[in-house]
Amino acid sequence: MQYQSQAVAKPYFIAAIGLFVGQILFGLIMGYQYVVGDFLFPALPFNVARMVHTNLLIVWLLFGFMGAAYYMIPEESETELVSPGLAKLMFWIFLIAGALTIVGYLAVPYATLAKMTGNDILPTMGREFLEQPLITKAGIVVVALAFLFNITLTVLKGRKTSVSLVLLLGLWGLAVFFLFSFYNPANLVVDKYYWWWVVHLWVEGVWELILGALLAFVLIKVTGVDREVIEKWLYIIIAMTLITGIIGTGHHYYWIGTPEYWQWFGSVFSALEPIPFFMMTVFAFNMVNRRRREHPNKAATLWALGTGVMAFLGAGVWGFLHTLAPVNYYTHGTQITAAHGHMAFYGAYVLVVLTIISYAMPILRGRAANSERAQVMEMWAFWLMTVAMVFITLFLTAAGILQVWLQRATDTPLPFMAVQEKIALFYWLREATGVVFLIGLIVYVLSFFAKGETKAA
Amino acid sequence: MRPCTRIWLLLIALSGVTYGIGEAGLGGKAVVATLLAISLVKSQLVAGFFMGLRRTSFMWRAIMGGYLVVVCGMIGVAYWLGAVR
Amino acid sequence: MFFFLLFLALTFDTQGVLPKRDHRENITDAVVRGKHIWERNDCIGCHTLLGEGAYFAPELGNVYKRRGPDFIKAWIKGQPTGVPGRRQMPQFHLTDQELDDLVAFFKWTSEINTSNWPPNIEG
Amino acid sequence: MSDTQTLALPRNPPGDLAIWFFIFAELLAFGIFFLAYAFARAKNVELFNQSQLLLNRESGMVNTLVLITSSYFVVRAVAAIREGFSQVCARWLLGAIGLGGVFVAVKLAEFHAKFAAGISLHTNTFYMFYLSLTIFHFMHVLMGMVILGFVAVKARRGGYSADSHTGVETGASYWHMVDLVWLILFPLVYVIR
Repeated sequence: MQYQSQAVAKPYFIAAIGLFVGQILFGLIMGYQYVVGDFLFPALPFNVARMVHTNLLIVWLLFGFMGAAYYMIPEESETELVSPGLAKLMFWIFLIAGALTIVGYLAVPYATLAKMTGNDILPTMGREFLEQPLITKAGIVVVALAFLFNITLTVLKGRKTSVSLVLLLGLWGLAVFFLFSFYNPANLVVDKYYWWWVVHLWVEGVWELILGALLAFVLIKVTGVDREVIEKWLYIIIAMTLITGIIGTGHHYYWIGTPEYWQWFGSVFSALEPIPFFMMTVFAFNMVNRRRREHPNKAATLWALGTGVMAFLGAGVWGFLHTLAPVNYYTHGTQITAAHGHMAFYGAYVLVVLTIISYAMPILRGRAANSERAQVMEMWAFWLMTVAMVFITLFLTAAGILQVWLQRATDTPLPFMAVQEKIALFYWLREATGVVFLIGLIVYVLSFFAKGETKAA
Repeated sequence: MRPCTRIWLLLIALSGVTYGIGEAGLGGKAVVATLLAISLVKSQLVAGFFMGLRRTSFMWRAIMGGYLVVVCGMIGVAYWLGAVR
Repeated sequence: MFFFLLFLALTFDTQGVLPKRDHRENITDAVVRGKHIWERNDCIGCHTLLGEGAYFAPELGNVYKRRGPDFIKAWIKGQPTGVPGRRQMPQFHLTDQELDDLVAFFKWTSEINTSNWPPNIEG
Repeated sequence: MSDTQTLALPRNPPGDLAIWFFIFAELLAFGIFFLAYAFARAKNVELFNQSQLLLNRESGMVNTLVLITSSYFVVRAVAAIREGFSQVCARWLLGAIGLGGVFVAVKLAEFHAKFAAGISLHTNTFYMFYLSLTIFHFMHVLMGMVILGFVAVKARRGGYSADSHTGVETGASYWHMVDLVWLILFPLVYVIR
């Protein structure tokens, strides 16, 4: 560790992994409810489990991003963090607020929670992914502002690199677009229109900048390739991301009441959205092939390459599958969307956060890389989780295709629930691969406790 | 006369032909094919002589040439589809 | 940057034509209250609305046309069905007034011009 | 792929390599847009043919000549700086920017006439494409003028030399791309039927 204040990243990473485990457990519960509908009912209805599943995902990724920023920025800026104390304080505030929110979801009915937390003053709850109570949303803004203040001042007082600037741009964008979560007009169409400004412009816009910056940082460190080369790639990738991703928002505006020209704009620009992901894959492999040194942390390299490939498959290929308006007409809101969502989030964001954790955590624990044994476990975890995710995606895609076939693209459509029963087999298979994913995750967690010889940092 | 000046005059002349066809209000498969061919030639002239791709490696010329051929060709296909329908 | 400007321009244009497509003149107080009931009970956590939400339970953007107001109210009142092994919907204890508001919201939603989506009445 | 070593090529195109990635990305966006137009037309030939006749072909033609000529000026500007003549280069560039201004003026007049006639993105599919494509291209012209403006100012101050003028070539390449796109756009939207 070059700078003392980088150490504040450690609790963020630990919390991220802990919440990740929670997310997967709730995912398994939901997967089971898909086939055994009354499982845990009424103690844990599906909508509550789903809220916990998706909110944990968002929160742990945010923990990961923040930890990554606290780790990277001092090293990139070649100076200590402006206020490590503030970073620690914010960690506890964010963790406690997050935990209380989850407890709130689980302990009382959602409507009661809404009433308790002042949803009547400014109703923002009950919209997909933005289910958090008003006070939690406000808390997120406070934490984000304190975090950005800390990070931005550090960058301003130290060296300014392309990586840190792209990261800053991404993080500021994340905070700015989150403000649209407070806008909830009574008109559902307008509500949905701006809801996507949070959701789409996050995951297919500013988060991609964060992803690019994290990947570039790790690749600089583990490959030793010249910074200029990596920065040029980074610039091209983010330029492509913004060119395609911003107007690509239009692929959500096909069927929600917005004008029909969005079908053209959405199709044209989002058809190009796989390109930046493809470039990321080529980028990662190219840099690793041209490496100037053999970094002892082989697991980190594997995670980085995995990010490139899986992000391209999940976000690029599976996104493209159903992004064109004539196709989306039939697939919109089916298991195809679920398949894409799972693999895209895993490939792009889960893997990039695990990449930076894999690279930084050993250093935070005082060594250049983990022991051979721990790395082997980590790689096993990578393959178990990744292969499981590929199969989850394939099974959901199969379920989705059948669903479209039986319920949408036919002259004799079957009702929703009748179709769900017919595709139950694929849900069973998905649940089984979900268990494999959990095993992979357990191996991953255990790898942190594996003994063995390590080299000093 | 500089080579680039000649190219410029050629581009002007070809644009004149395109415009003339438009003024005459012509249509039909042969006319569409001619117009697309003219566009292809013009854009290749700009790419090769103005953008300087003519003095680059095969890869660059192939990317640009391939792009132009695919775009003009597919436009042709779309017009043909419109005509037979 | 440039693309963001274009996006803003399109947003501006969209805002201009939306009233013709969403029939906002029909958004009554009941519709507004209905939307809040929809949100307060996190219905989107199981159902989709205009294709967005969870894929655990049927699409409700066109439920008004599929089932009609009386069926919807009776259905919500009758939950959970308690059929073993079947997916269960919680009992939300809505008053008659709230049920009417929710139905008003579904009715308005079903009248949005969604470019003919969903492909058929099953959603 | 981002330096000559890995590409192992005899020669890369003029200008900064990054601009070429950008140019091809833009070309791809335009290309897909063109094809979307063409295939939408195939479903709606009558509407497209009728609406097309109402476009102002004269102004389209004038703008074609203007853009080709401005592109030619930019070629001359690059030729000048390769021989080390900064001021000559700057003058050619200013000429090109001036022609860009003519393009913008003609285009604005055309848009004004269309908007005054009550035409908008919602009139019909043809006009949706006509407006989207031309406005999208129009914004690229503006962007190109800004880029050329920066290059011209720097050239005027003697910021480039016969040995070092990547900036001029970069700006030139972008401007030619804007021209090239128009050379396909004009026949496609205004003429071919």
